[in-house]
Amino acid sequence: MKFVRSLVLVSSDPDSLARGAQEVHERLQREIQSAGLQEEVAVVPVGDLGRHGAAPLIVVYPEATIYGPVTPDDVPLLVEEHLRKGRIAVGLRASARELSGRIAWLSARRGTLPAEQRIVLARAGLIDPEDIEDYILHDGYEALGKALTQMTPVDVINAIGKSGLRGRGGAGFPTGMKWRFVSQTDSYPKYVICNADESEPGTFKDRLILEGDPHSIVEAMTIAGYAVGASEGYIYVRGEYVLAQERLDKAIDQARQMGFLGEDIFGSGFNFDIHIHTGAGAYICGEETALIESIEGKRGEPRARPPYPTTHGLWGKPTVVNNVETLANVPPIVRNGASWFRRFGTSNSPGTKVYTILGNVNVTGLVEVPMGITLREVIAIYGKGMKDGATFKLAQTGGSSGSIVPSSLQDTPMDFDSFARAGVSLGSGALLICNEDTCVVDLVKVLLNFFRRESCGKCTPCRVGTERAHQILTSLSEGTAELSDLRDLETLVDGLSQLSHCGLGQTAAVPIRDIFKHFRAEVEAHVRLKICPTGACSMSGR
Amino acid sequence: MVSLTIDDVKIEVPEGTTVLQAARMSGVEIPTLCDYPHLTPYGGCRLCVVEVEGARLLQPSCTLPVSKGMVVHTNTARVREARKFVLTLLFSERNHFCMYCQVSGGDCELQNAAYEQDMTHWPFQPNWDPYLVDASHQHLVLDHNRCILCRRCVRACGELVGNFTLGVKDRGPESIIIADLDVPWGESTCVSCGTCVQVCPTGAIIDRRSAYLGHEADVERTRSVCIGCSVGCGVELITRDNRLLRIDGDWDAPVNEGILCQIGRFLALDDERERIVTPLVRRNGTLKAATWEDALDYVAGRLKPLAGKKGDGIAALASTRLPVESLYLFKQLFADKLNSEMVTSIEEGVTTALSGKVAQELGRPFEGSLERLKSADCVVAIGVDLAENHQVAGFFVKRALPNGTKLVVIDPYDNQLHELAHYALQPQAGTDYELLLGLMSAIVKSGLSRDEPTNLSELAGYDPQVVSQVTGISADTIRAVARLIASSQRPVFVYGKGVTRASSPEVLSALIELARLVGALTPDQSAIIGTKGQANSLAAYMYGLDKPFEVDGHQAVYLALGDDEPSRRLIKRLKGAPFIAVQASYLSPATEMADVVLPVEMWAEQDGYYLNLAGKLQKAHRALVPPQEVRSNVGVLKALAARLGVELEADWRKSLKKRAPINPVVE
Amino acid sequence: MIDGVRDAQGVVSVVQAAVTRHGATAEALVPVLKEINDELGYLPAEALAEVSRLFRMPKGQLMSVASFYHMLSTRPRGRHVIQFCESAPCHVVGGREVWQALQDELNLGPGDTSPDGTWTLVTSSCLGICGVGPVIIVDGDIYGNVVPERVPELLARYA
Amino acid sequence: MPAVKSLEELKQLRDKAIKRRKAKKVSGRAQIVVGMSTCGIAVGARETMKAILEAIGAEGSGDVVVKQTGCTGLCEWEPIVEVTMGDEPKVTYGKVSPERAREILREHVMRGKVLSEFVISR
Repeated sequence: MKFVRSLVLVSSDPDSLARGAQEVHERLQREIQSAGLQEEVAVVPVGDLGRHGAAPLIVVYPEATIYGPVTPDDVPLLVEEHLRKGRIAVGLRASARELSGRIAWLSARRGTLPAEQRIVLARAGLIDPEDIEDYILHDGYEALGKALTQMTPVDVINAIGKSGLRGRGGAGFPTGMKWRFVSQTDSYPKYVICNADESEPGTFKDRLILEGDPHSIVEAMTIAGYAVGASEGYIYVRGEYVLAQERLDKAIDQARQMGFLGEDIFGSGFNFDIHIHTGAGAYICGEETALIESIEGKRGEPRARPPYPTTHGLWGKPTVVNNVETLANVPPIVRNGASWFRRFGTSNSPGTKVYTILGNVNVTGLVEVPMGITLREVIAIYGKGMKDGATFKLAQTGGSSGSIVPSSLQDTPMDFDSFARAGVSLGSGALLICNEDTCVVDLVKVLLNFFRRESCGKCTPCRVGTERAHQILTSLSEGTAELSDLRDLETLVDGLSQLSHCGLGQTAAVPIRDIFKHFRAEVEAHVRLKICPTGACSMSGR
Repeated sequence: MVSLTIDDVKIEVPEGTTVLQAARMSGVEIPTLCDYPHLTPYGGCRLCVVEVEGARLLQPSCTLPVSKGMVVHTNTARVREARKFVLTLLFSERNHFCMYCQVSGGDCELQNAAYEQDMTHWPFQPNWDPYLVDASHQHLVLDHNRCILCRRCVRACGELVGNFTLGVKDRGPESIIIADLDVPWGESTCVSCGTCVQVCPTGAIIDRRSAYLGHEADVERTRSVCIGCSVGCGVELITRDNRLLRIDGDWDAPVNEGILCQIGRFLALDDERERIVTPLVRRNGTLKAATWEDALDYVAGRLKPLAGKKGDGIAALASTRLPVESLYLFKQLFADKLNSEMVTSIEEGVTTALSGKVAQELGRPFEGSLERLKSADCVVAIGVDLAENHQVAGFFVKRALPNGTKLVVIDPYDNQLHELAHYALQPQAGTDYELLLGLMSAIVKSGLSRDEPTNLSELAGYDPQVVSQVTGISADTIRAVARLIASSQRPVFVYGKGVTRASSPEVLSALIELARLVGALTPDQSAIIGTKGQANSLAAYMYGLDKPFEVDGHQAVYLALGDDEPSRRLIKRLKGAPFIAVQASYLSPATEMADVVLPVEMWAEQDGYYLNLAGKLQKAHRALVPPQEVRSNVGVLKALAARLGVELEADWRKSLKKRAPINPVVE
Repeated sequence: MIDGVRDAQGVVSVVQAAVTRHGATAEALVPVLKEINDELGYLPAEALAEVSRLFRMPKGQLMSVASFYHMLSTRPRGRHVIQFCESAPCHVVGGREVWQALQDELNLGPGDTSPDGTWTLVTSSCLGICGVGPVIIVDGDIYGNVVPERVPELLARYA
Repeated sequence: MPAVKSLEELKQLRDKAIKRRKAKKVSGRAQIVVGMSTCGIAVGARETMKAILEAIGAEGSGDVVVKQTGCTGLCEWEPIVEVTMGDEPKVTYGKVSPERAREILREHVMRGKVLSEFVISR
């Protein structure tokens, strides 16, 4: 990847364009070209940066300096001073008065590099995943050795606890606390389960870790086993992830051969082994109790909670269930210490987060960045802007959590707490970036089709509610819906989120709720005017 | 104990209680659909949600365990809204147009729940897609259009009956109830116990016979005892206008806790025999209607001269389906008063010879109780097919299997439990004794025995190796089975009349010895259960009505058949008898041969006691009024005694303890 | 995938091979069913009956499990199975057009098998290969960045 | 391989491997790494790998090591091929079709000429 030294964002909302943003952009590109900086500096037009009084705005990373209003004639000075000499062109900066509101936080991010920080993906794409020697060459099994020979189980749990690591499966539960619960339960045997049933639409970070760095999971599970007092682990791998299964199989074999699994690991007397369990096509098995049911050879229907798996898990025994990405954080934390980990991300959500960037951006892919980065940054820096210069309309943040984040929230830092405050959910890290040609009704219809397909059918709200919601959304997209259908849809949103047994049904309502909240006019146009403003819906029944 | 507050009332309940149970304990009603008191809580329908302070979402009260200091509200606006929402969804899911449904009008829990919430309509567009109706079953109809997917039937089929015929195919909105691998219900492994129809909250599973015969609101319910076999299941007889509509299992009956088998639930209703409605007397070779006076006089006149005669007097035989009171009067009249030597029951002691022996050897009136079977971790069934007879006892075994209970079946012949058994042993016929001793010998050798064997020297000759030669069962299998039985904590032995060489008492001694060896005989309870025969076969045994029936030479035969059907063998033996009197409810080959027929009540028309296989005494209650000229069995015997000038004693209880007079009857 | 000529004995031996490899414990059930499904193309009743016997699991219970998982099929499938990802990430980058192209070629609804038994078209939830969406999988071969024009050529490889 | 029983043994193992690998690099060998993750495979990584192996076989360019790796997350650029000549820095190529792979072998590996128009990172 070309890592640019500086990134320049140019506001290109209609207001900015009316004030000459296009000219500023063109001038900027010419000046950078003539200064020979085109390999080091990237210029990206972005949507609304807020503060129309100062439009057009320019934001330069990594310093997060905000200039505005910028005229084409200001550009040569800006390029010369800031981009060539690295000095802030003080006179061109937006006045402090203009920095209130939506973009004020930008200065708080000053100094953060728009570069990736790889912890869990450090080795993916670097090592040969089928060669344990490659893994060992890159610090592999050092954390396990350290844990087993220099730390007590309590030390390990304390280290994970202090690091502030939170589950990366979506809910963000503190990992150290989960381990402590299991270690304190006086019932044996205990189990460690790696939840590798990644099925969130648009999410494939776990697959990348499993395919690119399978040993890290083997190592992390063994550490977890030592910490909580388990001697058996299961990796529940999604059935469709065939390559991941093969690579894990090889990794486990190699680890056994070298004594990282089996009996008396590192001469510590600790025994641990891992079984691979493959799923057979059921999204719901990503829910931890459904996953446990599935291992036990049953329908993957979530259990009633309480009791929780930490006390009554696999075969009714205390069980740690951790997501792949969560586990991948464990060896580096054990190796480098909790305070090292806390250097990344925010104080409440330390560490990094892996995002998959998909949809209508120039470059799709996957990045691992510190918690707290914003959607705008992700699109501009890693997505290299919207494809074909289109305008960013919304992002969908991952299947089950499924928030629809409108462009107005693109400057909210993406960490568990900030997102929660804004009423949206971070989810599993999938960022489906959609342009203005995306119809929210059409998009949510597709999402609800997913939920009804994947509902286990145990509880009424989810089984019937997803079906009814999909039915109404379909009639919306066909132009046959009535206003009363919208009321029914809102009733369904409340019922689904309040009454469903598990996260699947509860969050199936989220995208519907979000489009009512942020795109109500567009939704109502499908009923009142019987048109689809984006033209995406066929409106065949009109 | 855990204290919590439900609707502002503070209560204390035992730990592990669910919020729903706690609410009911304190008199708060919460509507439910998928929940059923006798099934494991499922938490599917969400109708029972409540508001718990501190919880973000509404919680299903059926699965939520109470916790200390919990504050629950069961009837807030939010809760009521939620209930309505759930019902709305259910009504919109399939075809729930009540006016076309046979269980509407008070019988449908879905409809009733909607009434409770003052619902008159639902806002969502209903689903018009038709679903299948499976009408392939002999007794039941499965109408998927009315199904709310609560899975009560599936859970009942598995948890209560252990049959696991019903399941759920596919998932989400496509979920549908199936039998086996989705075959027509009538072609499945269904055993027609009907527990599913009893738990179905809607009209999805209906009973062919009573469907469309009116509303449940105007029926009468009578608690009684099933007299299909010696298990003695509690039933509820549902009648309207003196007509028996349906039989339900009695959930409060301690023996069966609500479950029944096909015989008790369905076949009891399907009696197509012709009812006798007036006394009949043979005149000029044909049976003619007569008055009770004439009929009884005729019988008394023929019997009186035969009193006291042995071998050429009266041969009397009673059905073991008669109530205890009738059996007692019968025994007194013929054995004690008329002094006949040939007074017995229709089972002729075949089914009870063993249990009498066991009880005697154990020094107790009866053997082990069925309760013991419910909590067994290893069941050894010898010479009994619990899938065929005494089915409810079989259900207790089958439903325990998924929880790890081990099953050993010893039967030389075909036995439906063979395929469920962990070990299905088919010894050569007549080698049970050797096999039991082989097992004991293996247990002693493995050092797993919990008691000293009394027959140690004898065991020496029964090394598994030797026994395998005789029985045809490999020595390894014998050792494995021995280990299995000896290492279980709560083994139970069930045996039936199929125990070969039943006439030789040493088989039973061996069984008792084996049970003792593995700790199944404790001072307070034995874990040996004989299945016996019909409803009152143990009572018949207690009254000594258990000898082989010989007609030859006797001048008169008196049959108290009740509603029993005479066997072909019995009919054969009646041939040539000079005089036959039959006390029966239905016409049969026996009444055709009779000189006098005295019509009596059938089972549903009579009051009376039954002594089940474990010695539990239970009362059956009259649910139907008999036809005018039909009398009770007791009444007939009393009237006959009066005409014979004989005084009969009414206290049957005292004598019921006679045969093994050590402990009192369990009541 | 399915040869269509396996006799009952052949089916039973496939089941037994799978059980030999994974065992007949509860946790082996789903993996065993998956392997049988891969081998036979679906789970015929004879195979399930044999699984029921070997696992000592009642048929109703077994069917409840087998029909729950979408990678298992209790209905016969065509010689080639096309999985089309219908989740949002593929949808917004042109999945709908690819679906139309598949319809133009095959004219099959989701879950349908062509009358000649060549194709079965199934829709699938996200397959986790979104970075190169739209995605289709034919007989386990994964194709990313599919554009409608490429569909006839892709199918021709199997016909 | 004997079981590793202490951190010390693990370090020794690593040091040995590092030495061995250094020796390989100094010998001037070329290392080609192909990203073989599911997404890479979905857009032709197997074909690319096959083309590379065949070309090496055909042209007898003996001293080339071909390895595989997982995915770095650059889905847009798959299939990805990395070329390292001796101890020179690694060059990463994106969207490497079989034809492009053959060209990379011919120009970069055999003649040392980097095909900069396909390079996504170096």
